[in-house]
This record gives sequence, C-alpha cells and structure tokens, in this order.
Amino acid sequence: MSKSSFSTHLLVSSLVVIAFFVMAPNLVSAYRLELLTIFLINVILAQSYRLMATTGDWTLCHYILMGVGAYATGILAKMAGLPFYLVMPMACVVTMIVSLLFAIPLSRTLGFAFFIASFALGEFVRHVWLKFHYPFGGARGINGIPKLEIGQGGEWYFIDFWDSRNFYYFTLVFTILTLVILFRIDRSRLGDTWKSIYTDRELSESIGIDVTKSRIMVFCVSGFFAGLAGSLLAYQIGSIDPHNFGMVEMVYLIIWCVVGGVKTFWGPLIGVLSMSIIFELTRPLAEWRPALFGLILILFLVLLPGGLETLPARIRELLHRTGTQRGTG
Amino acid sequence: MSFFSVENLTKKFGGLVANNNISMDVEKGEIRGVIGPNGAGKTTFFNLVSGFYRPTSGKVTFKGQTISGMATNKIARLGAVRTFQRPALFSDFTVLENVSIAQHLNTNASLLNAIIGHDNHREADSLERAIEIVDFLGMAEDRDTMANNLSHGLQRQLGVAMALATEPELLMLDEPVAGMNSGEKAVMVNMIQKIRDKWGVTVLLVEHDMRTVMNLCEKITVLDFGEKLAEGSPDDIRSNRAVIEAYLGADDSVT
Amino acid sequence: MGVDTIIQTIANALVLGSVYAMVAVGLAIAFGVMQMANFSHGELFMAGSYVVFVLYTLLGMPFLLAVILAFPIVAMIGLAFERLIFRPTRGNVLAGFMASAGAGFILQVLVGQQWGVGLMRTIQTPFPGGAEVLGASISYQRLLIFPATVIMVTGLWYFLTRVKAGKALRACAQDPEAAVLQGISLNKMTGLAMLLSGGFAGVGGALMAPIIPVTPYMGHTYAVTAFVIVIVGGMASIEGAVIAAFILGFIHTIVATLYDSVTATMVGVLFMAIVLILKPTGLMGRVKV
Amino acid sequence: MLLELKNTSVFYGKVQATHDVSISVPEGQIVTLIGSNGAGKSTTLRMISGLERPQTGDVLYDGESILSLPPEKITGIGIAHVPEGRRVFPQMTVMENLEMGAYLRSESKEMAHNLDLVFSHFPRLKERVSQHAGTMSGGEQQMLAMGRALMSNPKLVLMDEPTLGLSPIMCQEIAGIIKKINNNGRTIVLVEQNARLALALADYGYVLDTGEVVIEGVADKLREDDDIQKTYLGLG
Amino acid sequence: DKADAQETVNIGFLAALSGPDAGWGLPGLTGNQMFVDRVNAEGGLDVCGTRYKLNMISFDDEATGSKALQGAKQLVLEHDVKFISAIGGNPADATHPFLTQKEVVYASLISTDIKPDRPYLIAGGDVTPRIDMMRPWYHKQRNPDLKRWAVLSQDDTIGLTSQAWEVGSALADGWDVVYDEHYSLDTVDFAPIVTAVLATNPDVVSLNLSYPDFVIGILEQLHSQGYEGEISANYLDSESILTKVPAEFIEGAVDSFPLFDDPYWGGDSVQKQFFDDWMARFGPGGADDVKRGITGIDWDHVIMLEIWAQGVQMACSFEAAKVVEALQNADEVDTLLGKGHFTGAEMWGVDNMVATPVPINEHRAGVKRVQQVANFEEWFQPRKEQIIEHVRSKGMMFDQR
Ligand SMILES: Nc1ncnc2c1ncn2[C@@H]1O[C@H](COP(=O)(O)OP(=O)(O)OP(=O)(O)O)[C@@H](O)[C@H]1O
Ligand SMILES: Nc1ncnc2c1ncn2[C@@H]1O[C@H](COP(=O)(O)OP(=O)(O)OP(=O)(O)O)[C@@H](O)[C@H]1O
Ligand SMILES: [Mg+2]
Ligand SMILES: [Mg+2]
Repeated sequence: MSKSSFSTHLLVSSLVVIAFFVMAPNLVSAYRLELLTIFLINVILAQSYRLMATTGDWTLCHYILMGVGAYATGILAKMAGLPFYLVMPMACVVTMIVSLLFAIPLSRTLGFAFFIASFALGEFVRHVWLKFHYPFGGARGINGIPKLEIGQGGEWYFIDFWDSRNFYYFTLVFTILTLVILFRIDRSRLGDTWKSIYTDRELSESIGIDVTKSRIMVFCVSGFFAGLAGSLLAYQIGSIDPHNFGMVEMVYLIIWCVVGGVKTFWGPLIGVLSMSIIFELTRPLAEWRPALFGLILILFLVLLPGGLETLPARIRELLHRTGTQRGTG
Repeated sequence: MSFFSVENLTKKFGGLVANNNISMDVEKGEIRGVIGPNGAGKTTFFNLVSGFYRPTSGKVTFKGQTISGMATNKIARLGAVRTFQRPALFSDFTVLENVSIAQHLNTNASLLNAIIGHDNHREADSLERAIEIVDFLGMAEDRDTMANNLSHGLQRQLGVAMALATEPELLMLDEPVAGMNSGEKAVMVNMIQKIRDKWGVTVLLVEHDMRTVMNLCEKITVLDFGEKLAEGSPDDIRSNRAVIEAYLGADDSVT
Repeated sequence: MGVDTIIQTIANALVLGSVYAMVAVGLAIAFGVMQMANFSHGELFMAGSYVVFVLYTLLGMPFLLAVILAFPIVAMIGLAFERLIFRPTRGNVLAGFMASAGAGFILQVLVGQQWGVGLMRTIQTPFPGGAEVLGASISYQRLLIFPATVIMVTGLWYFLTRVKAGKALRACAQDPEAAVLQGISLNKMTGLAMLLSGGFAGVGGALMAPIIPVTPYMGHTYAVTAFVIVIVGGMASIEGAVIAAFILGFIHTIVATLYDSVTATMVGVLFMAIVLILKPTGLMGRVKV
Repeated sequence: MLLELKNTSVFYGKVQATHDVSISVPEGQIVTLIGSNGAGKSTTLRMISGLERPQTGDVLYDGESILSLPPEKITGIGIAHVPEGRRVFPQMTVMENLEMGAYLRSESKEMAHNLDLVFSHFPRLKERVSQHAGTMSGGEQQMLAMGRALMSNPKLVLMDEPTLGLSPIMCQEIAGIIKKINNNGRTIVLVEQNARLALALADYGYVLDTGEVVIEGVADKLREDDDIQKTYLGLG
Repeated sequence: DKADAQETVNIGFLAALSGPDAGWGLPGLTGNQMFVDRVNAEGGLDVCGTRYKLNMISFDDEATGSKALQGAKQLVLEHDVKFISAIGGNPADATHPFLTQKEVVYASLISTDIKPDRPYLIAGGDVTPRIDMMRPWYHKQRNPDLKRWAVLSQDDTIGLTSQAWEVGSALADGWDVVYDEHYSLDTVDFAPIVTAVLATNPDVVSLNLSYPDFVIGILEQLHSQGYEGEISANYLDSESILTKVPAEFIEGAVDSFPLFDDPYWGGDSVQKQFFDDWMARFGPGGADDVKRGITGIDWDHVIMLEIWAQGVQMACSFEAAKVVEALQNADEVDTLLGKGHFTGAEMWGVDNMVATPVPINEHRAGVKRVQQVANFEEWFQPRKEQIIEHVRSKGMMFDQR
C-alpha cells in the first residue's frame, strides 16, 4: 500500500469513527452512553500510559498520577471554588509537577527496579492522601465536588455538564484533543528520539540525546494527560477517594496495554476497547471474573506478547512457516 | 591549548588502576590512534573521554572547555561524539531514519513543535543532509533498509554515519574495524580518511588492528597496564623497544 | 516511653523482621536465578496458610506437620508457575511479572470458591500462651517464627554453599549459559528455584496462619513489602534480603509504635526511595537491575 | 570421525550466521576454525554444544546425530565447551568452579583424579582454590575455564578463542597447555582469530568467512599459502 | 388472599462482589434474597392492593466510587430499580448526586452516610454508631471505678466518623480518653500498635467498629502482651476470636451484634426464624451452602430492605419522596432488631436514620449473650450537646465532611 492511499484510508476510517462518536448520544441507550464516557476517559489514560512505554519505562503509578489530577481538581474546584476552565489546566499542571518529583529519583533506575520503585512512590502518595485529612479528606476523600457548568441557570449560554450527554461531548472533545496531540508527538522527531531511547540507551546518549532529561520529560507529559483523565473522572463522579486509584485499577490499565500492545499508536485503543467490551459482557461471572482477567493476562503475555496489534503479523508468520521449522535455542 | 587534551587522567575501579595519569594532546584535524594490549585500559580511556565514566582524577578539555565529568550527551552537544565497539543502531528504524534521529541536535525538536507539527523529520534540509551522509558513506542503496537487516560491515558504517549526522568536530571511534573482513576494513579506512578530509573532523581511534592504525594515523599513543607507554609517529612506534616488548611481541608468530 | 515498652518494641521488630525475611528470601531466590519476579509471591504465602487451614483446622493433623507439609505443597505450586509462566516468558522480567499477577488472581478466586469468600478463616492457635522476656511478652506462636526463620535461612545458606545442587543454582544465577555447558539443566534449576521460592513462601504463610486473618487476599500486603525488601536488599542477594527485612521490620515497628502505621509505611517507602537514589543496585546488590 | 558437521546453517532470527558449514574432526586431532570477527566460528561451536540449533544440516558425534539433545546432555556424552570470554562463575571460588565442571561426574574417585589432572596442567589454580574467580586476572580465568572443562573428563574439547585478551607471553603458555591436553588423547576443536598461533598448533584447519567455509586443508599448507593469508586472514 | 403479582419491580444490590472487599458484599445477598423469595412466594409485595413481584439485580462495585457510580447508572437507567441496597461509604458519596437526581431510595449499612442533601438515603439497620456511643456508658454502669478509655479503629470513613461519636460519648459519660487513634487499612502486624495502646494503661480498650479481621489481630496482641482490662467493640465474632485467645480473656467483653439463636429472643421470634431459614438454605448441606457461618452482614442489609418495603406499602407508591416521607412520619417500623422509628436530624441533619433498639451483648463463658436492649434516644438526649461538640471539634459532623 502506498503512503498516500494509506493516509486516505486512515482519514476515512477516522472520520467514520468520529462520526459515530459524535452521533452516539442518539444511537445508544443512556447507560451505554455512560459506558462510552468511561471508555473515552480510559482511552486518555491508556494512551498517556503508552507514551511512557515508548521509552521502555513501564510504571506502576499511573493510576496514582490520575489520582493526583483528580485530587487537584477536587481541591481547586471545591475548596478554592475555581471554575472548570481554570481547574482543569491547573490540575494537569499539578500532576505534571508531581510527575516531575517522581521522575527525578526514578530516572536513576531502569527496567524492573523502575517498575517497582514507581509503585512504591505511588504508595507514598496514596498514604499522603490517607494521612493528611486536610486537604485530602483521608480515606473518605473529597466529595461534593462542584458540578461542571458554563454560565448559570437561565443564561442563554448555560451548559450543564452534569447532564450526561453534555458531559459525554465534553469528554469527547478532550479525548480527541489528547489523541491528536499524542499522535503528533508519536510521529514527530521528538517521538522518534524517545523511541530510540528504548532501542538503545547508550547509543542515544552518545549521539547527544539527554536520556535522563528525555525520560523525565516523557514522564511529565504522560503525567499531564493522566492528570487530565483524573480531572475528568473527578468531575464525572463528583467524589473521589484513595480507593479509586488502587492497584486493581492499575492492573486493569496494564491489561489494556498488554492486550492491545504499545508498539503502535493504536494498540492501547484496541486494548481498551476489547477489554471494556469483555469486561461488561462478563459481569454475570461475578466472583469468577478476576480469574478470567488473570487468564487473559497470562495468555496474552505468554502467547501474544506484543498484544493484539501484532496479531495480523503473527498470523501471517504462522501461515508462512510450514511444518519443517525446528525450534531455536 | 590544544583542540583536545587529556591531563593526568586516572580511573580506579576499587583497587584496580585501569587508567593511570594519562596525558595527551590532539590537534585539530589530526587522526590519532590509541593502541595497547588487551586490558591496557583503552576502552576505559574511551569511556572516560566520552563521558560514560567519571574520572577518579585528571581532566579532559575539548575546545578549551573541561568536559571530564560531563554527561555523554552534553559532550556530544559540544561536538565530541563517540561510536561503539559493538554494532549500535536503532533496530526498528530504517537507515535514513537512524541518521535522521542522530541529526536531532541540529533541529528544533521541542515538545511545542512536535504538537503543532513543526518538527517533522522529513523536513527538506535535514533530510537532504541525511541523504548526503548516507550516500557519502556508500549506503545509498540501503537508505530504506531496516537497520537490523544490514550486514555486519554496513551496521558498523551506519554507526559512523549516525555519529557524523550530529555534525561533530571530534569523532571518537572504538575499534571501528573490529569484526570486518579485509575488504570491509579497506572501505572503513578510506571512509575515515574522507571524513577528515571533507569535513575536517578530528578523529580519535581506539583500535587493535595494527595495519589499520598504522595506515590511518599520523600519531599513535600506546597504553599498557593503564599507563602511557609511548607516543609518536607510526614508524617511531613500530621501532619502539618498550612497545615491541609489551605489545607487538618479539616473536612475530603470535601477533 | 518506658523500658518495657522499648523491649516490647524490639521484640516486635524481631518477629516482624523474621516474617519479612522468610517471605523476601523466597523472592530473592527466584529473582536471583532466572530473573523470575513473581508478583504472586503473596498468593503462595496465602496458599501456605490455607494448607494449614485444611490440614490442621479441617483435617485435624498436628500443626507442625501441616507447616512442614506446606513446604512441598506450595513448592509444587511454585513449580507450576515456573512451567506455565516464567519459562514461556524467560528473558522478559516484566512480562513474567505481569503474567504471574494473572496467576495470582486465579489462585485467589479458586481458593475463595473452594473455601469461601467470607470474612476470614481463623485457625486455632496451636501453642496458646506466651513468654515473658525482660518485661516484654510474646506469644509462643510468634516466638516460634524467629527460630524458624533462622533455621530456614541457615538451611538455605547451607544448601547454596555446601550442596551440589545448591551450588549449581548459584552457578545458574551467575552465568546461565556457562552453567548449561557444565551439564547443568537450566530448566531443572529454574524449577528448583521456584520450588524453593514457593516452599519458603508456603512455610511463612503456614507459620503465620494462626496469627493473621486468613483470606484469599491476605498475601498482597506481604508481597508488596517483600518486593520493597528485595529491592532495598539488592534484587538477587539473599543476604541483602535478610538484612533489609530486619531493617524494615525495625523501621516499621518503631514508627508504628511512636506514630502510626500509615506513617510507618510512608517511612518504609521513603527509605527504599533513598536507597535507590544513593545506590540503585540496593544494599548488597552487585548487578545493576 | 569423532565429529562431523553436515551442511549446517544457523540463523539468528532472520540473519543467517552460517551457510552450509561441513566440518570433519578425526579423533585425537586438533582441528582449528579461523576467520575474522563475525565469521561464524563461535556460532559453529555453539551449535555443536547445542546452544544454537541449525535450521538445516546435521551434527554427528561418534556417528550419531546429536541434534535432538539439549546442551546439558551434550556435555554428558563427552563434549566440553570452553566458551568465548571465559565465562567463569565470578562469585564462586576456584574450587566451586571446578566442581561445577564435574557436575555430571558424581563419583568422588573420578573427580579426585580429574582434579589432580587439572592441577597438573594448571599448577596456578591449585594455589588459588579458595579465591573468587571474578577477582582473578584474565589469564588465570582462562586457565580456570579450561580446567573447568577438563573436569568432566571430555573426549572432545571445544575451545573458543582461548588466547583472547591475553598477553603474548600468556598466549604462548596457553598454546603449550592446549598441546598437552591434546597429547593426553583428547580431541580439540580450536576457534581462533590468531591464525598463526592456531595453525601452528592444529593438524587441520578450516577458514570461515561470513558464515561459509571458504577453504580447508592441512594446517601446515594453509600456513604457507600466502594468497590465503592475504585474502582471508589479513596477515602478511 | 394470594393473588399472583401482575407486575415486577426491580431492586438493586450495589456492593463489592469480587476481590478483597467481597466479604462485605456477598453476604448481604443472602438475607436480601431470602426476603425477596419470601415476598414472591406470598404472591408479591402488596402495595395498596396491587401486587408486585420483586426482582433483585446486583452489580459489583469493587468497593470503588467510580465503579459504584457506573453500577448505579446501570441499575437505574437499564433496570429502573426503585431501591438500592448498599454498603455505603465512598460508593455512597460517588453515587449520591446521581441517585438524588433520579429519585431512587438508597439504603446504606451505615448511618454516617446520611446527609441533608441526600433526601432519599436511609440507614440505621446497622446499629453503628449508636452502639459505639452507648458502650462507654454501659461499661461505666457495670464498673463505675474505671476511668481510662482507649479506642482505635481503621483509618477509613466509617472508622473516623463513628470513632468521633464514640469518643464524644465517652467524654460525656466521664471517661478519660487516653488513646484515640486510627490504624492503616494495610496493617498486618498489630504488635506495635498494641504496644502503643498499652503504654497508656487503659482500663477499657475499645475497638470501635474495627473490621473482624483487625479485631482478631488486635485481641491476639492484647492477649499476648498481657492486657488484663476490659474489652469493648462494635462487633466481636466470638467463634473466630476464641481460636486465638482463651475464653477467659474475652469474658465480659461487650459488643452489639447479637446472635439470632440467642435464647434471649425466644423460640418463635423473627430472629430465630431468620436464623433457622438461613441455616437451612445457606448453612452446611443447604441448597446454597456458602461454606461459612452466618454473620451480621447476612441480616444487616435486609433490615433496610424490609423497611423500604413497609415504606412503599405505607406510601402506596414507589416514588422515593413519598416512601421516605411515609417512613419519617410512621410511628414505628418493624425490623429484625425490633420496632424502630425514624430520627437522626440532630446527628445527620435529616431524620433518615432508623433507630432500632440497641442490643448489648456480653461474653459469658465464650458465648455472646444479649444483656439488654437499650433505647438510644433516651440515652442520647441529655448528652447530645457535649457529644456533638466533640464530633464537631473533630470535623466529623455532616455539614463539615
Ligand atoms: N567497570 C569495571 N569495573 C572493574 N574493573 C574494570 C571495569 N572496566 C574495566 N575494568 C578493568 O580495567 C582494566 C582495563 O580494561 P579495558 O576494558 O579498558 O581494557 P582494553 O584496553 O579496552 O582491553 P581490550 O583490548 O581487551 O578491550 C582491565 O583490567 C579491566 O578488567
Ligand atoms: N545472538 C545473536 N543474535 C544475532 N546475531 C548474532 C548473534 N550472535 C552472533 N550473531 C551474528 O552471527 C554472525 C556470526 O557470529 P559469531 O559470533 O559466530 O562469529 P565469530 O566468528 O565467532 O566472531 P568473533 O571472532 O567476533 O568471535 C555475526 O554476524 C554476528 O553478528
Ligand atoms: Mg576494549
Ligand atoms: Mg566468536
């Protein structure tokens, strides 16, 4: 396929997808619309997590960063009484600053130690929420976060984002924005630089890439969008607590990325989509459900380590190979 | 002050002195060889001057600036770039992309530019320069080959191409012909000479292969047991008694 | 703070450190040999507790026999992990780590389905009563843990330095390929490492079963602490794990006594962050992780 | 023939490391594989000891195919491999390293005998039995690696660049030991970049270039052929 | 007469059904299911002449706010439930704006969730924190010489709130509160905490509403560190505790979750009836054997479900506002703990708490036995100002949280 026909393909299919999402409130039931909203927030989260993974750094604290955005939103909106158009950017920036504080010690570690250390730092933040009742509200968290609205009831430009359709569109706008920005970064020289760090750190260093700075920067950008997802979540629920940002949620996030793959931009989207569908369809399994997810995690990591995005290539490869193949190593 | 100079450089690993009080001066445009028996401390020396290790004592200056203790990437930014003994490349990218990633120092790759779409690496002039480098190194046919599908020799050449793409003033090559057959070696020697002649790049060469070093270098520094044993022109070195004893060997059947 | 409170605190710390050591040593063995990072180490610990629950509480076997049997039984689960998860993901620590998380979920659910998700399973204390030491009092059940840890860790040390199979295990940890060339089977050794790892976790869980709530989810907290310990100790280092276990045992106990357990956890994590910043290889680590 | 390679080709992923390599090793001889870096010498040795599997071809030992055997079994049938870069166990003592070499020899009498033999070849190891291998010099580590291989009492010893990284004097010493081991009745496959040294020791030689055997012959002949030296060995 | 129901009304159950918190959710299903089945067997719920079959739909909220909100939305938008039975706490905070907007009655296990801006949230089937407030008084009555009260519970929403109420009450009844702390939910080793508690020389150690797992850990340590004073707690699961400590150690210990097979209730009481039905169905050998004993949670939820059903019957409507109003105006409602009535404005800002009689148990030779059933309102009135002042000073009043 030539480059240009590929991009027309991409353009057409993304237009179809966007059209579906724009029309969705008229196409699906009220509850399904709620699911779509959750899906959109998760897409932001998974996509920002993938950005981290491009430098080879997998973390176990992404949900905590999302929580930082949510807490910042709660505090700024409820205690400082600021309107959302100030709260949201500030929440993202606060998350970015916390990410920076995480990234500085973390950038001294690599691979598995990085992974575990990120978890430990995340636990530290979670305990800060629990410990400091002012302003974080302890285990209870922050509730009664003001509604998201533009203008006041009665004014002609009043929009009440408490209304689930409106909130859906609100989230959709941010999801598209996030995707556009992250897609551009992915395709940019900067994105290539970050991916090169994953391939060969020493080489990157020797051609003048400041690997430490880049890793810190990726962490911060990723944190920024995790903060955005957190901010949206805080407005959606109106009440947040440390339990929302626990290990179980983190494992779901990892499952999305493992199932979808992180090599290409679209992997995490595929992951979130397919797992969300499976997640909803398997509700009747109740207590058995975690076992199913455990099984999915194992099967993917063992049989399809690159995630669904590599499935077509794998199938092609399997068809190509014939029985004469002998195992290596 | 020389273009590149090393003063009393020492590196200890625990009790082991891997580099001891090494000094040398390299002039602009020179091709300098560093040789020595195995374990003499060549790689350590290389890692010290390229910023991978921090010296225990001593100092390295480049263009009048002290670079010892500086991070590798900072040194690279100043114009002193190293290559690796192993084939080192970004395996998921094509040859041209590899070179073009290496060009990033001379582009406006910032986050903002990435987001507004102003740092596409297929920008006309940087692309032109990347192609120029690739073609200059005789890899025109392989521009769009994935780097990990290249032959050993070409992989090593790509390493040099990437170093060149950063527009260095000092190129530090770690055993550039290791693992090459004689044909490939000749290509590489020729290439290093052309790089110096065309771009005026100063070259610092750590190498085991005596023929390559002797053919290429104006001046050679010999290390042994972490210390500078001798320094001089290829002919001086060839006839230096101490070097013959420690390295070249009296019995030429084992060299 | 009175003298007896101080002595009591030291006794508490020694007991906690022993528990940590027993759990963390198992992780360090597995990590040392083929970089098998078992996210579900806590579930193996849980399995050890359930062995005691089934054999001792339900079937009425002697407690110590149940503890001893916990070793081979949980070791077999460890071996199954090795076969089904770590062997296929060999060479990719993160993949093994995440896949083992999946195995942990499955174990939790299976145990919950078999023995109930109710609030807990309580196990009769086999050795009621306690001892007075210098004004501190510790129950016999807890007192048992310190010598048990000493015996097990010494046994492990003996095995690794005096027994051929143990030496082969160390050889694999240092250079797997060279070990294979000596005729050592890598698969057997990774299996052995997971057997030991599971066995240690199992005995730890078995010994603790009478003094902690036994639930399918009980292992998580221990596993998290054990990972912190193993990182602080230097990933593959068994001495490091033991030392770090006692350091963290003391930090946690002292801070929890003086302040509260939330602060204690925070100080523990902070300690780990500081160690990582100052010495990314951990206290006793030789390899860069 | 003690060992025979028939048209073996090894791939690393998509990269072909060796093409149709055929080699015969008669019992009691030293056969050398020479060639520049990346020629496929190590790959060939690794394939013999089972660390790599050939895509095509066969490896016969004592007339039987050993392709289906895992590497640890291949050690068991009398093939010892001294790997490139020595690969001693750095945090184990010299004695423990030697014990690992005898991993498959459980009989203590046999082990004691082998130990004596190793110490007679390498008296320096005897002085250092309790030193940690990682703290020894390169030459000593090479001796230990060779000693460790001899502990399994092999019929065939595969040596991958035993002189790599050694001073000229140490090279001479190692060369002498190789000869001695061979005189003890063990067959040796010697991989070397140092062609002169290798051809001086060996009975028969194969020259590898980018994965193919380009020339083979009696060692003395190869040594004298100037053309070969120029084209493939970068000597002369 | 038993005319068959024509219509079905859906009710929701929103709690953790998987994972570590499932122990709080799954048992609630048993009591509720027993009630639903009984009503349906009787031909449905008689709402002023029309009979409705009840249909319970459950949703796993994983004890997480965001999941709970999703669940509330599914239950309401997809299934049009009229009532949601839940545990409360953070999931209540998360779901409430939505449920208030959609006008759905929501029953929390714990009264601390009640707030004026949650007009349709009712609670109180669980005696927390009323019992926690009355225990200091009970201990004082039993032994007026005791002075030093130590209390601890886990660091979570209900622990924080109900401990504030308990401490306020202890102060009001003349106790010196010598220890008033919370431990982390991640606590696995209670040795240091108990050492710190005992360093204050308490006469009574109260565990407030420490979760059963924690209770065992704390008691085990209290015992092994040589504590000899009195013990008091919201809920003591005697059977499991006795596996760790001797019966003498908890002799006289006070709690308020009665056993339904306690002879105190009498042979044909509703409590005994519930116990027998439960054992027959969920006990060993029953059709739905749950492989565990009956706990307080098995009957905690159903109290509120029964109350809601009575409210619907009184209001002749499923409309939330009408149901709640009817309940508030009713002189009394029937509960598994006896007759109750709606009150609570002083504590929670709105009369949405059902005040049932408060059973107070003591351990006698290892068995929990009801000693008295106390009247909370009578006890509360004279002390309320002092108590509320303390709770306010802790920032735990409804308008402060
Ligand atoms: N990271 C290190 N830690 C400890 N010792 C080291 C380290 N790196 C090198 N050495 C030691 O320093 C000495 C010099 O090693 P170096 O690698 O610099 O030699 P070299 O001249 O490059 O040798 P070769 O030609 O074999 O590559 C050797 O004895 C080596 O063992
Ligand atoms: N693990 C590997 N993965 C991919 N390619 C490999 C691997 N090992 C070796 N190769 C490639 O296979 C080819 C043959 O390598 P091999 O190590 O056998 O050469 P050699 O003759 O032993 O060289 P040297 O003298 O450097 O030891 C080389 O091109 C090398 O880059
Ligand atoms: Mg070197
Ligand atoms: Mg080799």
